[in-house]
Amino acid sequence: MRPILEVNLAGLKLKNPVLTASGTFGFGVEYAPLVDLGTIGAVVLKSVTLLPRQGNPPPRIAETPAGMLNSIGLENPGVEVVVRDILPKLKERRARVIASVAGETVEEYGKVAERFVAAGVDGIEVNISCPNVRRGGLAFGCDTDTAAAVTAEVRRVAGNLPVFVKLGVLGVDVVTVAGAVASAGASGVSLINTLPGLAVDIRQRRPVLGNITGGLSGPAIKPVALWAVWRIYKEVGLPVIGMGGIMSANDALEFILCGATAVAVGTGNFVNPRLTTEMIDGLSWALAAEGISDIKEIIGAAHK
Amino acid sequence: MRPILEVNLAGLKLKNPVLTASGTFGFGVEYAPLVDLGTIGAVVLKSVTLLPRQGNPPPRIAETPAGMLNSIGLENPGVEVVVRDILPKLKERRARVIASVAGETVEEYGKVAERFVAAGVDGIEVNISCPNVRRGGLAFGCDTDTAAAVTAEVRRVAGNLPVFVKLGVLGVDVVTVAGAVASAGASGVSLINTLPGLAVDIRQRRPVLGNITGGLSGPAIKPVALWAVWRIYKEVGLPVIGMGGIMSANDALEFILCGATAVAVGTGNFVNPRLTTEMIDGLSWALAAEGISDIKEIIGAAHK
Amino acid sequence: MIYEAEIVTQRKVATGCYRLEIYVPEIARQAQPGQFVMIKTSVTLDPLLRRPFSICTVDRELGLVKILYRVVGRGTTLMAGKKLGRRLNVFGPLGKAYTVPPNGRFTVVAGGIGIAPLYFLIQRLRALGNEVNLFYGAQNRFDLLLAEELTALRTNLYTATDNGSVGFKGTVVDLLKSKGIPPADMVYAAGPPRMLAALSSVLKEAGVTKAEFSLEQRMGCGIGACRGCAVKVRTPDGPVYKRVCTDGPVFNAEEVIWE
Amino acid sequence: MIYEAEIVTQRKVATGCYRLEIYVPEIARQAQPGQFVMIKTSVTLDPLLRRPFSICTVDRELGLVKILYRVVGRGTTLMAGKKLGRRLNVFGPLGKAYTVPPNGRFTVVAGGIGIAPLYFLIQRLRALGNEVNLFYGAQNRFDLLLAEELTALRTNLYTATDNGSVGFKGTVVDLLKSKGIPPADMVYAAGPPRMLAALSSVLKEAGVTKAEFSLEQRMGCGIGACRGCAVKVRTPDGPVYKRVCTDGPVFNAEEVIWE
Ligand SMILES: Cc1cc2nc3c(=O)[nH]c(=O)nc-3n(C[C@H](O)[C@H](O)[C@H](O)COP(=O)(O)OP(=O)(O)OC[C@H]3O[C@@H](n4cnc5c(N)ncnc54)[C@H](O)[C@@H]3O)c2cc1C
Ligand SMILES: Cc1cc2nc3c(=O)[nH]c(=O)nc-3n(C[C@H](O)[C@H](O)[C@H](O)COP(=O)(O)OP(=O)(O)OC[C@H]3O[C@@H](n4cnc5c(N)ncnc54)[C@H](O)[C@@H]3O)c2cc1C
Ligand SMILES: Cc1cc2nc3c(=O)[nH]c(=O)nc-3n(C[C@H](O)[C@H](O)[C@H](O)COP(=O)(O)O)c2cc1C
Ligand SMILES: Cc1cc2nc3c(=O)[nH]c(=O)nc-3n(C[C@H](O)[C@H](O)[C@H](O)COP(=O)(O)O)c2cc1C
Ligand code: FES
Ligand code: FES
Repeated sequence: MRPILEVNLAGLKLKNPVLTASGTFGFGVEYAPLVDLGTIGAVVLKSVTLLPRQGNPPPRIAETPAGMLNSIGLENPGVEVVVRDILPKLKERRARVIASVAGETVEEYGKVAERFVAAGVDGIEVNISCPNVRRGGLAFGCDTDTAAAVTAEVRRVAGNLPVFVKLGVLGVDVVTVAGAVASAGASGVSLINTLPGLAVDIRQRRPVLGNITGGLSGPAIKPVALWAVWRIYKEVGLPVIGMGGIMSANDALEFILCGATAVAVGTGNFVNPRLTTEMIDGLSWALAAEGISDIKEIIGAAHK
Repeated sequence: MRPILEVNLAGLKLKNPVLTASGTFGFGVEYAPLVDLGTIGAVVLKSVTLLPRQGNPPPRIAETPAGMLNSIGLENPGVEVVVRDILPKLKERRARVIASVAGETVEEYGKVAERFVAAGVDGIEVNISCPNVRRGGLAFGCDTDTAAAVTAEVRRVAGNLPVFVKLGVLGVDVVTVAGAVASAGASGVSLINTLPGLAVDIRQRRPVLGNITGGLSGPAIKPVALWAVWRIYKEVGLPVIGMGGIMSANDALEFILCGATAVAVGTGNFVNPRLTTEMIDGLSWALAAEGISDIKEIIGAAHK
Repeated sequence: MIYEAEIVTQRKVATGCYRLEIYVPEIARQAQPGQFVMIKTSVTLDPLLRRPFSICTVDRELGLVKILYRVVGRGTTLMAGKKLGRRLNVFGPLGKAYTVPPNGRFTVVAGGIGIAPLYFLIQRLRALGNEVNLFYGAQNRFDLLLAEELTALRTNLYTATDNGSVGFKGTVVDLLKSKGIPPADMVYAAGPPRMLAALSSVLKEAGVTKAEFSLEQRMGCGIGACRGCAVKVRTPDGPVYKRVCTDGPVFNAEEVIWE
Repeated sequence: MIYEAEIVTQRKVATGCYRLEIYVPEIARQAQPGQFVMIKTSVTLDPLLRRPFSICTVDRELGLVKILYRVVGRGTTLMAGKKLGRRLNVFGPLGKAYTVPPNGRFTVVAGGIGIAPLYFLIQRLRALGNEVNLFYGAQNRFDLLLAEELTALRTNLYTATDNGSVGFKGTVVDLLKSKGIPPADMVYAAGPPRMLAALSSVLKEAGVTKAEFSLEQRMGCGIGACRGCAVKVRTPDGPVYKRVCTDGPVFNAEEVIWE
């Protein structure tokens, strides 16, 4: 018997708990030659703003020990283009879609979300923790009141779609912020966004990234992400999409055992572009090997 | 010509900028068979409390991608034993000594520091950022007022010794805390302490560490540490002891270029017990190869 | 698109330069000059990301993909340590190829390891019977790679070395200037950014508009998803960032903004 | 104390079990039974920490240190992949050795890979002409390692296997109970924690007080500095944590608190 992988993520019924992490899977279509988008739990799109954004000057990527820094800076073509050119392609491929929204003001978040809701998506992720933009982004995630305000605004326009707020862990107490966004109507939280970081080119005696600082992702941050998921599950009790350095089905299980209802593959897509697909099979095998018939049984099981 | 490695760390003249990170080099004597303690910049002792502490239940160590978690929990024999049994041995070996002090109350920090000052050390490091103890430690580092109070108290008893406050970066804005401890009389800051983290044993379905959570160190956190050093150098301008994943002379140079006056080797000691010694030579070679005659020339040079 | 490819040849061809041949018939069959592959250099989590390498040529019959690479950091050091019989995880072919017109006269400008993608292109151009003027610069005579292979292709070869140990003494762009740019239906180039920038202004001055350059940038995904590999290009609507991995690595020289 | 040691033998001796011999005369010369070494299993930053392994025996003349290890995770997997001629960075010898009285009768209890440090001890005990009763348990007959070597040492060997494929069917502690604990001047043991805990209570019941156990714990430094390798032990002043790396790995069975 194949173990049951279906999960109910804050009301959203998913075939399996494997999602993509915003910004690492583009708008899904880029990976379509490699991954059958209809088979993964849901595709979380790159964060989108109201108007197009050009992003930060290159270099935008630096490798670090078991991790990488990025300073993309929310480059995206703006919500209209995404809704018009991309959503139809995703629908054609029967992908479940969670749109990630970003902005510089509370209103912008609301407008972008509204546009996605109108166009038809399965859920909204609110990125209030991007370390690579000056206004909005991280600034919102670090202030409990603004975090709550953004959440409330997106909640207001989201109808009955689930709203996941994506949090970082630096510069804030993640439990406090999670509590605030929960009160403001978040259906769940996505944990964690990248940590701020910097890499130095010692030959040139300057930072590697054009933007100087960037966001750290990959296996290096997995322990921090697990810590955050553990705490939110235990202290806030919100549904969690766990991410940070997930490179294998075993990594995914670690997050699920800590309390994540779903997991997202980020940097892992770069290392193995077929990782999402392979992880779904890997989860089946791992559960079967342990005699677990339904993945829901082990969500948060490490707390017992 | 051998490049000049001497640095002036907040008034403390050091032969070279290579220190040991508190807790990773014991009380120095453990490494004496491997490292000539008199040749390294300074030995930073394991954090010491007023009374002996037993520390946390095992397992206390978990390996993570390019890093490790520890939950030692400030196990130490108490300040009296350290002053009586250990300081004399360090003096015999002509080591420069920076004592790391910890406690559960502001007064305890003061008393431990006072005892070290009376016994004769070269500087005091104030550990207000240990993630592995419930009271004191991290709690102090996360609250700007308490951080300032602890700093002021240690400053008061420290006479003319330099006082370095050791900061973490999670749950707080490190620039704000650094500003607060600077105003309270800190001579400099040590950056960074471990990040909170967790590892899961998926077979046993529970956290690896006996204490559940621990502190993440090693190369994995280097980008975050460099980011913190960069920001403090630029935005606060305090002297910095940089640490976090330093495994080679090149890593040390990255920290120095970002603004660290000295660097500390932590987890690196476990991987290569002679790393401190080898790093001093490595720095000489690296500087010579680049035609730099004095390491002071490049402190903060990546900001230019 | 992702294969475990066995190493068939791993040979040092100059100081710090290696020639790698891997058995991966699917890529060998599809690859076009200018395209690249991304290789995982370690099975552990460090180094983490794949490394991009141009396809230097393929042997379709034997199913081989050949790569010419220079050891510059940790990934390439690890790669150079892998011997015959070991497997490498390879992702490709990726990226846009050079435009190869069926006939004409062509000028190719290579700097250092930039010869790698251009060799494949020259093979193709010569196979079509086209005339190729190759300007090829390197640090010294020993760094001029693929010497025999290039001779066999019978291009008009002009060499430059920094120390003058063979050919023109100076950069390949100086050589080109001193010889005069031969009339060509297309100029192709690959090499260090500084060389490409210099070449770009030389071509501009000379009024040469048809030129394709291979660019490099640090990469995440390699397939256009992460936007990590940005390069600034001119468009009618002003400058925008394009992706080296999918909009390139081959770009029209004119559109690139050198910073 | 830190050496780049060449691999002289790397041989599979059972499913997932390897025998490694490395050339490192300084350690071979100094090592005592019960001590261990810490080995770096990768030159990259992942896996990061050294792995501790008991010294299974040494050849002082040839300068060899021999290790018997089981592949359980990433580090040991990488180690098993290293062939003859490769070098391993080795730190040691570390830790406290077993007490080896000049004469007496001794009982040795080994579980699984726990035979590794005990083999070195038995060699020493037998070289001194002492009588050794060895109780050795494993999962099945193929997991009973060093069979020939142990025979050559002429111990009184009693074996147990979980599936009864050879010797007593059951655990080695059950075997010991069923045979009755032979009178001994010292009992030595190494094996999985559960076995040692069970053995500890059997010995306690039997009133045996002189017993030394080899313990394992995750390690950072290996030299007593980091306090990462804590084990709880009884003292007159109540329970305290001791360090497996320098207070052990050999402990008096009585003092260990099993949790
Ligand atoms: C499309 C393309 C084709 C290339 N073709 C070749 C080739 O045929 N032969 C060859 O020798 N080199 C080629 N390069 C450069 C090659 O990718 C780098 O030399 C290599 O990635 C360095 O890896 P490292 O780990 O040794 O160096 P490190 O400096 O340790 O690498 C650190 C990080 O920076 C990245 N990086 C460093 N230099 C470059 C660079 N020049 N371009 C892109 N990323 C870089 C690495 O991929 C890695 O992520 C090409 C690059 C691109 C983008
Ligand atoms: C003093 C001592 C002597 C030992 N002697 C032997 C021996 O002779 N033969 C043998 O096969 N094994 C021995 N072990 C156990 C051996 O150290 C582990 O099997 C090995 O570290 C596992 O590494 P890994 O990367 O394959 O496993 P992983 O599970 O991937 O390792 C993850 C981390 O946990 C640590 N770890 C995992 N299991 C153990 C363990 N049992 N003890 C200590 N740390 C562990 C690793 O060192 C690493 O830091 C000994 C352990 C100690 C403490
Ligand atoms: C190149 C890159 C781009 C990213 N862009 C976004 C983004 O647009 N929005 C967002 O919420 N997170 C973004 N992230 C963060 C990831 O979604 C994820 O939270 C983080 O990378 C941790 O997961 P990982 O370690 O698996 O990559 C980005 C990460 C990377 C590496
Ligand atoms: C085992 C261990 C014990 C530590 N104990 C202390 C301590 O007692 N006091 C302290 O201030 N920092 C302590 N630290 C933190 C280190 O001093 C250092 O800040 C951190 O490990 C980052 O540096 P690294 O990556 O080089 O290890 C400890 C770290 C480790 C790994
Ligand atoms: S490398 Fe990801 S878009 Fe080019
Ligand atoms: S491993 Fe560090 S004290 Fe034992």
